[in-house]
Amino acid sequence: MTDVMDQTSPQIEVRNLKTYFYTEDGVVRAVDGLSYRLAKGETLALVGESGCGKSVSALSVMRLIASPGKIVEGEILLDGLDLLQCSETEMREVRGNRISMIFQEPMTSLNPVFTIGNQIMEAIRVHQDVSRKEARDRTIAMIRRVKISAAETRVDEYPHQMSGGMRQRVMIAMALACNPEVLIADEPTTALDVTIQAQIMELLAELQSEFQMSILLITHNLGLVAEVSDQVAVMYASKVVEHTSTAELFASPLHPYTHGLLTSVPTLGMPREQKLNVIPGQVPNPLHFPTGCRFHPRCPVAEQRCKQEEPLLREVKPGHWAACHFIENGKSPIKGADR
Amino acid sequence: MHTYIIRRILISIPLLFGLLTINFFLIHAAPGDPTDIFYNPDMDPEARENIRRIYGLDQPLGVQYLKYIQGVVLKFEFGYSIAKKRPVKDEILEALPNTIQLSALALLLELSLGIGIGILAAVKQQSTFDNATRVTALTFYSMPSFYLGLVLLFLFAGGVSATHWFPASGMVDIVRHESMSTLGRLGDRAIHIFLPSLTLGIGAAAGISRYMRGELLEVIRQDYMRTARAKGLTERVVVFKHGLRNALMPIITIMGLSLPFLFSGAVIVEQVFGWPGMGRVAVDAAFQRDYSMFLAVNLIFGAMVVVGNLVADILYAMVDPRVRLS
Amino acid sequence: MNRIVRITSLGLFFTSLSCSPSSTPGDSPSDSAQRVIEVEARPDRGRSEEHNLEFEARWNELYNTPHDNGDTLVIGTIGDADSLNDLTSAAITGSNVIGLLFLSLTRTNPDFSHAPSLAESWQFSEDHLELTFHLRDDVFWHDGVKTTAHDVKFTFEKQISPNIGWATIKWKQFIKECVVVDDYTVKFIFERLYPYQLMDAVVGAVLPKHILEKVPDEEMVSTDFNRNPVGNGPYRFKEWKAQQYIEVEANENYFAGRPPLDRIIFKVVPDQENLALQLKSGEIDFMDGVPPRFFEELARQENLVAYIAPGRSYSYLGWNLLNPLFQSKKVRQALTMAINRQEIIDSLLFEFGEIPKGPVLPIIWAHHPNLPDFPYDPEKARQYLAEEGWKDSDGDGWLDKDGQRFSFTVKTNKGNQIREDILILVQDMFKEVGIAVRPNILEWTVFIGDMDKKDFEAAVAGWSVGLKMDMTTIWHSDSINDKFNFVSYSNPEFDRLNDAAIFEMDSEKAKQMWWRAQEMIAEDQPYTFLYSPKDINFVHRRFQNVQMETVGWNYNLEQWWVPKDKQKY
Amino acid sequence: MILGLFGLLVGLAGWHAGTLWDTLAHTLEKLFGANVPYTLRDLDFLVSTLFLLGMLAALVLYSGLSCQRIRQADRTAQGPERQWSIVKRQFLKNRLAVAGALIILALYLVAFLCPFLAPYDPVEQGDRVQERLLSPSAEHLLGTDRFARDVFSRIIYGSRISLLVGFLAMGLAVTLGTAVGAVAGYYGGWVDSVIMRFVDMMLSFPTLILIITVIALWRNQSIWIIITLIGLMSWMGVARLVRGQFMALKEREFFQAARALGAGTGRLIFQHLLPNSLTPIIVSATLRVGNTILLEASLSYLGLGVQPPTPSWGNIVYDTKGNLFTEWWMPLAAGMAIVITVVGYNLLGDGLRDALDPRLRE
Repeated sequence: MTDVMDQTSPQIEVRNLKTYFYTEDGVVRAVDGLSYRLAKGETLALVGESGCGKSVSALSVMRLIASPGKIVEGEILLDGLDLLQCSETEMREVRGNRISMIFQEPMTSLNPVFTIGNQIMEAIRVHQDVSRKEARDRTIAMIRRVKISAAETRVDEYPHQMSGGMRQRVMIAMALACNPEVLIADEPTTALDVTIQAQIMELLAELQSEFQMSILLITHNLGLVAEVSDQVAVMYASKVVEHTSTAELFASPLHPYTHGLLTSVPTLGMPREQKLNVIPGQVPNPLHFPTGCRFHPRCPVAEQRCKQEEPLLREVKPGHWAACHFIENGKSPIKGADR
Repeated sequence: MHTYIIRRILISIPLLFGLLTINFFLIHAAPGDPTDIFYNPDMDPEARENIRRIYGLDQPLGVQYLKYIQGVVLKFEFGYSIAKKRPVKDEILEALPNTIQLSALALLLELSLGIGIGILAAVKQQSTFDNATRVTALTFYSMPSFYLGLVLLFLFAGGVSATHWFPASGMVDIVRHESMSTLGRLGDRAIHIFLPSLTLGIGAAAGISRYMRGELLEVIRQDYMRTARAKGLTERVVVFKHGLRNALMPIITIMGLSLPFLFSGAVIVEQVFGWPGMGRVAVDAAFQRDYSMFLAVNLIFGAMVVVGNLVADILYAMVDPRVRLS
Repeated sequence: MNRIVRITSLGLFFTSLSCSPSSTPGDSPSDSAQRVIEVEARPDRGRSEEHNLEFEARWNELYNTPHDNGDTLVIGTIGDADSLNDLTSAAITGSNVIGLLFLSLTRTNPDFSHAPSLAESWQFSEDHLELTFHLRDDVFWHDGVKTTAHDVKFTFEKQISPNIGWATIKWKQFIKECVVVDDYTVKFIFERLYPYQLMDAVVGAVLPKHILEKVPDEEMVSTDFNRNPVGNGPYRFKEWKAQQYIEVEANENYFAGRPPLDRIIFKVVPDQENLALQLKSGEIDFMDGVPPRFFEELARQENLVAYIAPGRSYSYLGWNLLNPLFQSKKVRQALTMAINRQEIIDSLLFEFGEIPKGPVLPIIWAHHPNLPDFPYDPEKARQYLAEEGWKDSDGDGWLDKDGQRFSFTVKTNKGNQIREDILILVQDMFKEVGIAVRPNILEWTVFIGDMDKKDFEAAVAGWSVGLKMDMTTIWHSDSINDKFNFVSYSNPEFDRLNDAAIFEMDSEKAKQMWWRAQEMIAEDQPYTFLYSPKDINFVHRRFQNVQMETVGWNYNLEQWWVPKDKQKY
Repeated sequence: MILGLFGLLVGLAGWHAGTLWDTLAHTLEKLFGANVPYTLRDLDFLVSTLFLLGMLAALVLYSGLSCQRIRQADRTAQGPERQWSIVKRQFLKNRLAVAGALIILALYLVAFLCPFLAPYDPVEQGDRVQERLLSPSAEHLLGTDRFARDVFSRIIYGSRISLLVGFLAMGLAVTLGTAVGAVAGYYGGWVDSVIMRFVDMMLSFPTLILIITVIALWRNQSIWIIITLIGLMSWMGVARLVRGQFMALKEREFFQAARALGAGTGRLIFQHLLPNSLTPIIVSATLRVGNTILLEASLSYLGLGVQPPTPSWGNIVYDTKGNLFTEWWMPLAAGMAIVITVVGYNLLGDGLRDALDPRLRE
């Protein structure tokens, strides 16, 4: 499964997705020409700094972009079906059924006034024609599956009676209740303690193999990426700048931004005296992206060309896509980048 | 829950007691006394003194106070109204249901109209409907009730002959009511209560609709709404099931707080429309220095406020699982 | 018709004294004089103990004309009644209802003489100290019990009980005793001889002994009878809803025959505007004391007939004579001349009123038609004031004396728009002559409290006048500490005249004395007599046999009827 | 502190105003003679407005200083400076709020410039026979009343009463409410319990009835007493609000830190808690002005407001409701004046809330 990009039918493919927000201050290009593919049963990690458009892209896939946001262009193919062409009714059939999503804030993502059982059941009953009783049984089973003990009693509890980790499990149960083909996990563990994080990720991995689903994992945690994902897409300023398998990315990051990102994270066994890399400058304002390569103001190897010409995402070596003018022969423009 | 209610009631006792005490000394401090209604050149001043004696008005204020409290606490007696020539209890039992009827309808109007419009405005945020209702609501919210009452009265109760659709005062058609069918009586009551309850309720409804809109807009932004949508629920279910229930919670509190507002409003509205309720009794009692009546009316107003708040708290606990009464 | 001298606006919140509005009666071109009827001013004739057969015949005739039964009269009234028991009732609405429910010994004729009612006849003893009444034997209480002399005696005893506080208690002060001769004969024994013996004996409604004898005097104020009266009059009590209405229905067993109207309902309406609205829309059929400002609008209504009755009250501006400012007679006369009273009547009463020159109105037999007057004359007012030392010495437009500016506060009670308006007008008028006036409008209880304590400089108030000629309470120096002579008028000569006139049995002599007394008051001007308003009544035109008289709009209320084809209810 | 001081002054003014203004007015009259366009009557308003502006200036100064302190304390990217500019932008963006502000501004201008704007003296009676109850015309925009006074001028002058009552009564209510709420919120425990029970009790009074009774006690309905009374009857909401704020702020880190550093009570309240509670107080105060104006109008309508002939909108409606059949425009216009003013304040309050409350800002 190393070379996903060669597979002919990805579970979900996003092509040139553009989601803009028409604010009073101007057009915010939150997602601006995003493309990636996710194969069946695999995990694709979408990484990048906060504000680079990761979450918006995930919501775009669910078509949950609210005004003043709008998906202006692109294709989202779910097993060949273009979601952007679907009617709202058809889309509702997809949400929670074929594609589910879990959010980064388990504390606020559950409705405080309904029991968790009620909220999970709701997902089942809206997509499947089952009796109340059966839905409840399935809900209890689902709760049990996300490893919450005493499911029979927990099912009638309210969100505020549970811890954060527990709630995230409930969110997962809710998302998986209809056995979806794709699960979008938007920073599922950021709000949780490290030990809980591990448990949740473990649970996700377990359930993934059990349900045979694809996971789009949105995160800025590179450690997590290394651990669980098969493929990685790196986003910068509303676009993907590099896309390849996880192993390849960590072994030879080609884009200067990816390189910067990787070296800014401490790794175990790193010599104590080695300084952490810092990417200079700030994330660009999505109202006014820099011309040319959007990374050029912060790029150590930028030249005049980068200011004028926008690099395209191209396959710089087999199974490895990147958007930089200076990658030649699969070599990074930054010295010593290949490890 | 029961212990909570009992505790709340117990707490409110000193509150009502304080209310009674302040009112007692306040009304006694005001110039005049209930026997002023005997102000008449043909009346023997001596007879007036006798009346004062019979009603204990000649005693020191402290003694009067203790006696009054004793009567209220031990025998639940509120004394006699010198101005109305009957026991205070009788007068109140006659007026209270009328005020409750008026306030209840106004409350109903306030909630149904207020919440309904608030929801529509929030759902269609920035639409023409939204803007129109916001401006209308603000106008009614900012309108003194006596003024609204006067305008309605003049427009729809005979001032303009072509639109004489409603009676100008009273609760029923006093001549024909007796001979009406059950349905007819109901209709008769309805057309009589319409203008007063509208006057009383519409300002409050405007206030609620403003709150409701704001709350719902706030709730719509919440994460759990996104979760609900992500489940594939229709927008209607999302807004009305997940959104409304959350948005309604603060409204319940406001409803509890709006009770005193409604009662105070009733004072004016009853005056304008001649509604035979507590407001008129209260104003008469204050002006006539009808001590016993004044104290009892104020006590009841206070008690209704306490009950209103209690009911709001209980309702709140019922809809919001996060709040547990203890 | 038993309520006499009574301060207006008694304890009622929104009462305003009857005063009258705009265009001259009968001048609207579209309809005949029928639509506006001027009630004939019929002054009383003083002591009238004899039956006036002319009026009695007319009464009986009216009662016996062919008429239809049925229909309902809705009377609008501002302010609820307080009690339907004559012993405890203080509000005017209550008196009107009581008049329908209960009989008195006699009835009042249009000329204020007495006509038989419960008593068929009466006569004085030789020494004129005993008055014997012969009662009808066919009068029943509404619960079926017969009305007898025992009821009359019982009523008298309750009326004079110091623990009940009957509003007209003073009228009985010279009656020593009431004796039952037999079941239908009762005798009043007087302590002394005076002109109003008959009037004093009959004043008040006779009450049922068999019901009220169980009620201790102390509990009369709160007894259930106050709200559930059992009477013996032409109408019987049906229902009273507080602040809503009082309903009475025809008494089938009335001794003179069933009254024509099925029901009479007194409907409580919140204020004058609402009253006018309901009169216009037909929600109520009758209203007395219509504010003059609504006259024009209501006179335009096809369905209404207006009755303009002569005034039975007057309003005045009283000067606190204990205040150094007002101690000079000349100053008071000047103040009167500074006020354009005709303008007050023209603008506030829309011409429905007259200037009274003294405290005795034309409807009273003792009225003095040619009292000295101080008509509007600001020049002369200024001159009078200058003579008293009030000049504008510093040229600031205000009069002053010894460095003191001529300024004072005028108080009145709120709830009576015309009085409040007068304050505004008077302020402007006094400004013309250089006197600064501050209006102060007070709540009723506060106002009378201030009058009581003499805590005022000047005050606008009103008296409704009774039929009994007695000026003691308001003008006698003995009454200075007794509330009603609150301006503290004191004139020994007047006191002497008043005391003598009260007991003068010779009407002609008494009249001379009362005239002299009125001259003194007019000369002294302790009040500036402002206006005496006419009473404007509107009644729905379907009612027949409506006969309003100076004695009151309800003179023959029990005889009103509606032809079958015009009946509304 | 400053607020409290001003509140006290307002209260005192209630008692002494009559004589104070009289003397002042007399002196001014002596000094300038009859040539001053501002007459005696105007002084009440002028003096109180100056007073009020002083109060506002003090408030702005105080909040400015507080902000500076906060900025020094924590240098975040969202410094107060930036915040204020956001507030300004948010506010200006809200067209309705700007409209509200303009209405209020216009009303204040009208109230200030009464002598120049009003074509006639509001209490001067014309020819009562020839000129009364005139219909609207070029000379009398809203006709004349039964005393032949120009109704338009009366409504213009009436603005003073409403604005004065609105602002001062609200000021008193906010001062009192803040003080009481602060004590309850800061000390908590039994102090809080006692105070909040008292607040509950005050809330259980039917306001109007109580005011009727108390006005009778004073026997003199000077505008100052009405202001004081309305203020005394409407502070409870603010007290609850401030208490809530204080309770919440006490849990916050910056407060815990300040307390740990040994800051005194006064310092804690005035430098930490109060400045951070200002936003909701200001918003609620603005929204409260409307209610205050409505209450005054209701009192006037019951005949318990300002004594005639001084015009206030409430008593113009009361005074002219008898003209509804014929000269209906008089009560209508006065009533609309009330509505517009209250709408103005509410719009302003809404706008301020939207601009100041970050909860509602994305």
